[in-house]
Amino acid sequence: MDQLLSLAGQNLISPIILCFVLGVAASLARSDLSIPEAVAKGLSIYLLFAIGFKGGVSVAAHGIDATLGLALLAGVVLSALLPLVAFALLRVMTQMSRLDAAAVAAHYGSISIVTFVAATSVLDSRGVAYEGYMVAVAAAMEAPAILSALWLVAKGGGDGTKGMDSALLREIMLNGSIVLLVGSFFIGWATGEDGLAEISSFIVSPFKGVLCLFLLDMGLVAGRGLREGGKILRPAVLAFGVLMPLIGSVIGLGFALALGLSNGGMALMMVLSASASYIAVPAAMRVALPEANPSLYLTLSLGVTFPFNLTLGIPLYVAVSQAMTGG
Amino acid sequence: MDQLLSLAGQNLISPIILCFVLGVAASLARSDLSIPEAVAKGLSIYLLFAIGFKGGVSVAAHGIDATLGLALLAGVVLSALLPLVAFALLRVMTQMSRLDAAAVAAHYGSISIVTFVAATSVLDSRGVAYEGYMVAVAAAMEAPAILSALWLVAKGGGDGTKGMDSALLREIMLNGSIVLLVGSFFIGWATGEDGLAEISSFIVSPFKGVLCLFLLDMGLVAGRGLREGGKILRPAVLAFGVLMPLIGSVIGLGFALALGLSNGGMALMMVLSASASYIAVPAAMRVALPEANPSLYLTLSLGVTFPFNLTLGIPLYVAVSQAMTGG
Amino acid sequence: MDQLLSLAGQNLISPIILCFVLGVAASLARSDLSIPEAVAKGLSIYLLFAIGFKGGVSVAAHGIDATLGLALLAGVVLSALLPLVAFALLRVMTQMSRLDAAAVAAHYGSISIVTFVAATSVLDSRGVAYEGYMVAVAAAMEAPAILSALWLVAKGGGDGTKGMDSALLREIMLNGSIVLLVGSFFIGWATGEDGLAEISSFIVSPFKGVLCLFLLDMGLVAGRGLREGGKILRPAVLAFGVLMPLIGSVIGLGFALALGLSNGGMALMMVLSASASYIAVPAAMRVALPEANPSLYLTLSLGVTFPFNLTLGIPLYVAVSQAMTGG
Amino acid sequence: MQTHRAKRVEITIESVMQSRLTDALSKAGVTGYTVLPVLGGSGRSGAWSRSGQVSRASGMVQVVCIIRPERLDDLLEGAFAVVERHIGVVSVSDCDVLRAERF
Amino acid sequence: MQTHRAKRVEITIESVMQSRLTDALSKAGVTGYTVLPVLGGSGRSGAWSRSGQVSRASGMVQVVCIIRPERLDDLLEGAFAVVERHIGVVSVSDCDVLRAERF
Amino acid sequence: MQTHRAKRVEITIESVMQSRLTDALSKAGVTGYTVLPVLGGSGRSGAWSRSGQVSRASGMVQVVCIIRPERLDDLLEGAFAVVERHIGVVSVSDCDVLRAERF
Ligand SMILES: Nc1ncnc2c1ncn2[C@@H]1O[C@H](COP(=O)(O)O)[C@@H](O)[C@H]1O
Ligand SMILES: Nc1ncnc2c1ncn2[C@@H]1O[C@H](COP(=O)(O)O)[C@@H](O)[C@H]1O
Ligand SMILES: Nc1ncnc2c1ncn2[C@@H]1O[C@H](COP(=O)(O)O)[C@@H](O)[C@H]1O
Ligand code: NA
Ligand code: NA
Ligand code: NA
Repeated sequence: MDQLLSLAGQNLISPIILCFVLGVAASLARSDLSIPEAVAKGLSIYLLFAIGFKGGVSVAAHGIDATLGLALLAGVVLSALLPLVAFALLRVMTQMSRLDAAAVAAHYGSISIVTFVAATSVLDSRGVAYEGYMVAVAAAMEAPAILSALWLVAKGGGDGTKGMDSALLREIMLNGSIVLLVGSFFIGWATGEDGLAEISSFIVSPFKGVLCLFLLDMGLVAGRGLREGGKILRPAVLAFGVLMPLIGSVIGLGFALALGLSNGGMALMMVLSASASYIAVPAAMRVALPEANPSLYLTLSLGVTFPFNLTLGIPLYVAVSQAMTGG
Repeated sequence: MDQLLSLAGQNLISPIILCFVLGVAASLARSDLSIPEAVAKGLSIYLLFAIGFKGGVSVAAHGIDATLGLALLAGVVLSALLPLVAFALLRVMTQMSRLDAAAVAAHYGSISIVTFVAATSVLDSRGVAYEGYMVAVAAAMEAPAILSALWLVAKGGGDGTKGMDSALLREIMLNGSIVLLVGSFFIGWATGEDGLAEISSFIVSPFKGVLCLFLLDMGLVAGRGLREGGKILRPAVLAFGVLMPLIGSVIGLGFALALGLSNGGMALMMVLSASASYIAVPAAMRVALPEANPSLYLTLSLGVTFPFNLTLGIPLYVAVSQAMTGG
Repeated sequence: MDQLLSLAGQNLISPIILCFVLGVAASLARSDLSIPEAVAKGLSIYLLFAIGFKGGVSVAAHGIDATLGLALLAGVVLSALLPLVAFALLRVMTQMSRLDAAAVAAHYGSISIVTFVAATSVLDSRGVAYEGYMVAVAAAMEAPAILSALWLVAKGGGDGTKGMDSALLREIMLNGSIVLLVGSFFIGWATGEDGLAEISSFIVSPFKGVLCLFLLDMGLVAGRGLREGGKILRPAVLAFGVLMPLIGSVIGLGFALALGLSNGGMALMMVLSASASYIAVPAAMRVALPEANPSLYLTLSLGVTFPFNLTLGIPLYVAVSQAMTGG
Repeated sequence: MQTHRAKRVEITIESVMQSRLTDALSKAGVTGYTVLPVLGGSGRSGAWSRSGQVSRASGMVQVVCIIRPERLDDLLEGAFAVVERHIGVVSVSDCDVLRAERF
Repeated sequence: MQTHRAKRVEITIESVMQSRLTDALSKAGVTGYTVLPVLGGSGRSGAWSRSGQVSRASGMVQVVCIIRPERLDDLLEGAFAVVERHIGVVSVSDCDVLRAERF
Repeated sequence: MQTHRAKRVEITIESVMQSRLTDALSKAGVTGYTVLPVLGGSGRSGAWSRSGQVSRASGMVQVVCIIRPERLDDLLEGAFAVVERHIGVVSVSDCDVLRAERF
């Protein structure tokens, strides 16, 4: 417990978190501080490239074992399963319509890669090792949740859905983040330590600083979302935004234990399960479930669950995973 | 004097200055070289974040003393006072209308953060220390000048002014640069040397290189301003653009001596007083004094005073501050 | 031969090439992965600035010899000459109209600076030295090819041309890339090793990583070009896209031998002669020869010749230049 | 100068729907259009701005088509099928064009 | 298809005035508008271009509102109060809209 | 409010031709115009999009001029000389403007 508190405290005064807080504060105070869309997208491309590449290099260095395949499978199953849990919870806890609940649920099955990146950076600075292929697991978890959610709507006889067409399926599977993450993972794998040596002063040394600026932008956007969408979050919905990551992380923990992941891998599996998408899934929902309310799912995912995971969730998941393995 | 000349010479062939000169030359030659707006804004966010953060870390390292509060106060007073001097000078030296003179005056009370950044980089490479909180003083000097100028117009019974409304006041106080500078100052303060260690390969090592590219862009913009607005600068107005920073720097010197600032802090106080705004103040003027001529104040501030300070002013202020303290 | 294959193999699994391949693959699979235009332009500004600056510093370090002037002259002659070769080849090999053939030919006389940058990075990692002024030669080769091509059209009595007007000439000579490359070359020259030391952690260490991201973008664009323009490339046209760089490189080799360039300089001269423009020349063609088909020249230059040079050409030219000098 | 009557249709729609809209336009035989970026806006579903977007999910674009008047109905039907269930606005106005052979 | 008469108002104004304009529109009861970015332009106060801006001070945007004809005067009065002393242009044209219930 | 009849001319043209077009407009006595960015489009010469551009060669912009009706022909002639051999579209529509003294 002490350890947990100190870890949370330490986490809270890291530049990364404080940048996020600055962004939220600036937004809530209605400052005109903003990061140009192109720059924010550039930063996210950098982060995806760097995290994918480093994951691949680590796989090249440590070799792959049987768990890689199983971990990917676990990721797919988790992503497909979590929306069912989230949907049930929403229908019990809130008065959300079936359609809105399904749309929100999709977000919680999928993942937030920035939460993942922030978690790896906490693990790195504490010297906790993790499986390099966890970035591949992250990629595998992006999409299945969307199919689950659409199935939930279809099952409910929802004519609110246009269902899944092949164009949408291709868009989801080949969305830019997945392709970049997986592609740079393979590049890192293929070029290994030598490749890393060539570009490490680009993707390793400045990484944390870039993450700071990116989180500043996330804070600005989350704050703006809260300012505009905050009012539609009734207490029960808000509670869901904090409860669901906790439930998700426990389910993720179960899978991680079953797979026998390392200390750090376990924490990351919890983080992935706990985090909610705010890029790939919203885009898919606008196409497939246009009648679902975007403020609802964006505000919840970005304004509630993301900050929760970033500030309290990550240290909690790291502490739990270390307690589990007696670390 | 010798020292001054050698310092100016050295300053003039630094990559930073030469990049600015390249930008001006490219613009005047009507090359289509340009830095995308989003990238330029990204670079300026980087510079503000880095300079604020480093200032905060330095305060964390050296502790604060009584002068911090006094220096902030001095900044506010200087910013409010300098426009009165500038206004009087303009009315005596030029035939500028009351409205235009007030608008120009506002720019000279406020500050140019890039001039400040360039000065810190000169001090850094000469190993001259300065108070970390000077960035907070810079932030404090951004806004008061605007109020002074509006007061000048109102006093003149100008119906050319819409005066200050609360929305404008909030916009000025919470403009992006101030918020980012102050915010990252506090983040640096809170996280201290540890925080800096985490992100120094992002905000320290590449700093000068980024400044080079940013000054290239400033040169392009200043050159374009001179090309288009140059003709409206009659000799007297031009003279003001060089005289006013000198006068401002002397007034700043007085305040710095009274405060007992260090060698480097004194130079920076002179730089702040000498520099003229080209971001926050023009925006406020467009809202509050829409009838004032923007080419006038932008060309003066960006096309005359900024290059003057960058090339000759900074080495002069540094030399004077060193002479003052026998350094 | 063995050496060539191993060099090609090594080259092919470098992160730089793999990033390009990832981009092409993502485009062909119609992923929505894309790098914002402003960011891509920012990256190219960085690369031009860094490569120009480093070239200048190297000239400052090694002094200039008589070959600098001769090499520049050789560049101008090559650039003017190669379009004639390309034009003849196109008219013989393909059924391209005179106008289209001239437009394509212009591209092959001019150069691709990214191909040049990629080649320097191969030389750097193999520890092969080259003349710093080769970047100035690159700049000198950008424009003359355009004049040759317009002359070809005019000679053919083409009323398809508006010919060259002085505005266009100024635009070509002062286009952003040339100005930035030459400008930063002079800045590097003026500030020398001291200047480099100040900003090397910006322009040297992260260079390769930035090149990776830039080539990812090039791959995306080339892939999109191939997807849309690929169908208009009949086999003979495609063959030209591979044959012409080989012919060009041999002609370049001749000039390099005549000049007595170093090992690395020879390779770079071959690369410059072999590479085709896809920025400056297309823009000039849209103004001067609007009736020529842009898909034709863009697809050929960017979708065929650029990838060929990047993957196979560069290792080939390096190997040949080393064989020539017994290196 | 010689001009010809035409219709100018302006469709403001979410970015994620852009390729679906232009595909539908192509199917309806409309191959000429221009896409403009949109910075922000406001409507029944509230206000949004591009700087408030972390994702491409809710950005919008404006697709402008100039067509011969007799083709208008085909276009509107094709477009309507796409925008029907989505947020966005479709407006039509009269205009005259140079070089009518292009439309 | 069924369309309805409407007015399309296009206001080109400095970026710094954007929120003041949209606030004024809201007060005048206009809640639907789209904001387009502007790259550059020229007018009585000279030419400018976005790449020549170091500050947001002189950038411009274009605000487009489609409204029912009977609401036009309210809108113009609201807008005029804001643009009156500022540079910029206000133009109005006729158009037809689909889904008139949205306006 | 008091408005005045005017013409709104919209010219979609390649970026490389922008300064030539605006120079021609100035020569034709047209000093007011606004330039909008274009993200992509499609026409007889195929489809393109800004994210598919490695060079500025094939990007486009939209130049919008509002002028007094009697000046229309001068404008069109000036513009036509520039766009004639280039890809792009010119359309004209009616509009009403506030503050007619500005045009
Ligand atoms: N009356 C209108 N005039 C112009 N644009 C509108 C109007 N109504 C809606 N829009 C645009 O369409 C988007 C979605 O509108 P809505 O479907 O009403 O939420 C808004 O964000 C605006 O960009
Ligand atoms: N006649 C016009 N047609 C289109 N846009 C115009 C016109 N006049 C002015 N503008 C736009 O409004 C801005 C300010 O105009 P002005 O107030 O005349 O300086 C210009 O930079 C243009 O973007
Ligand atoms: N009918 C049209 N409506 C709107 N924009 C068009 C139309 N035709 C062409 N354009 C625009 O003009 C560009 C060039 O057209 P084109 O000369 O037909 O290839 C296209 O990429 C579009 O941006
Ligand atoms: Na999840
Ligand atoms: Na000042
Ligand atoms: Na060549």
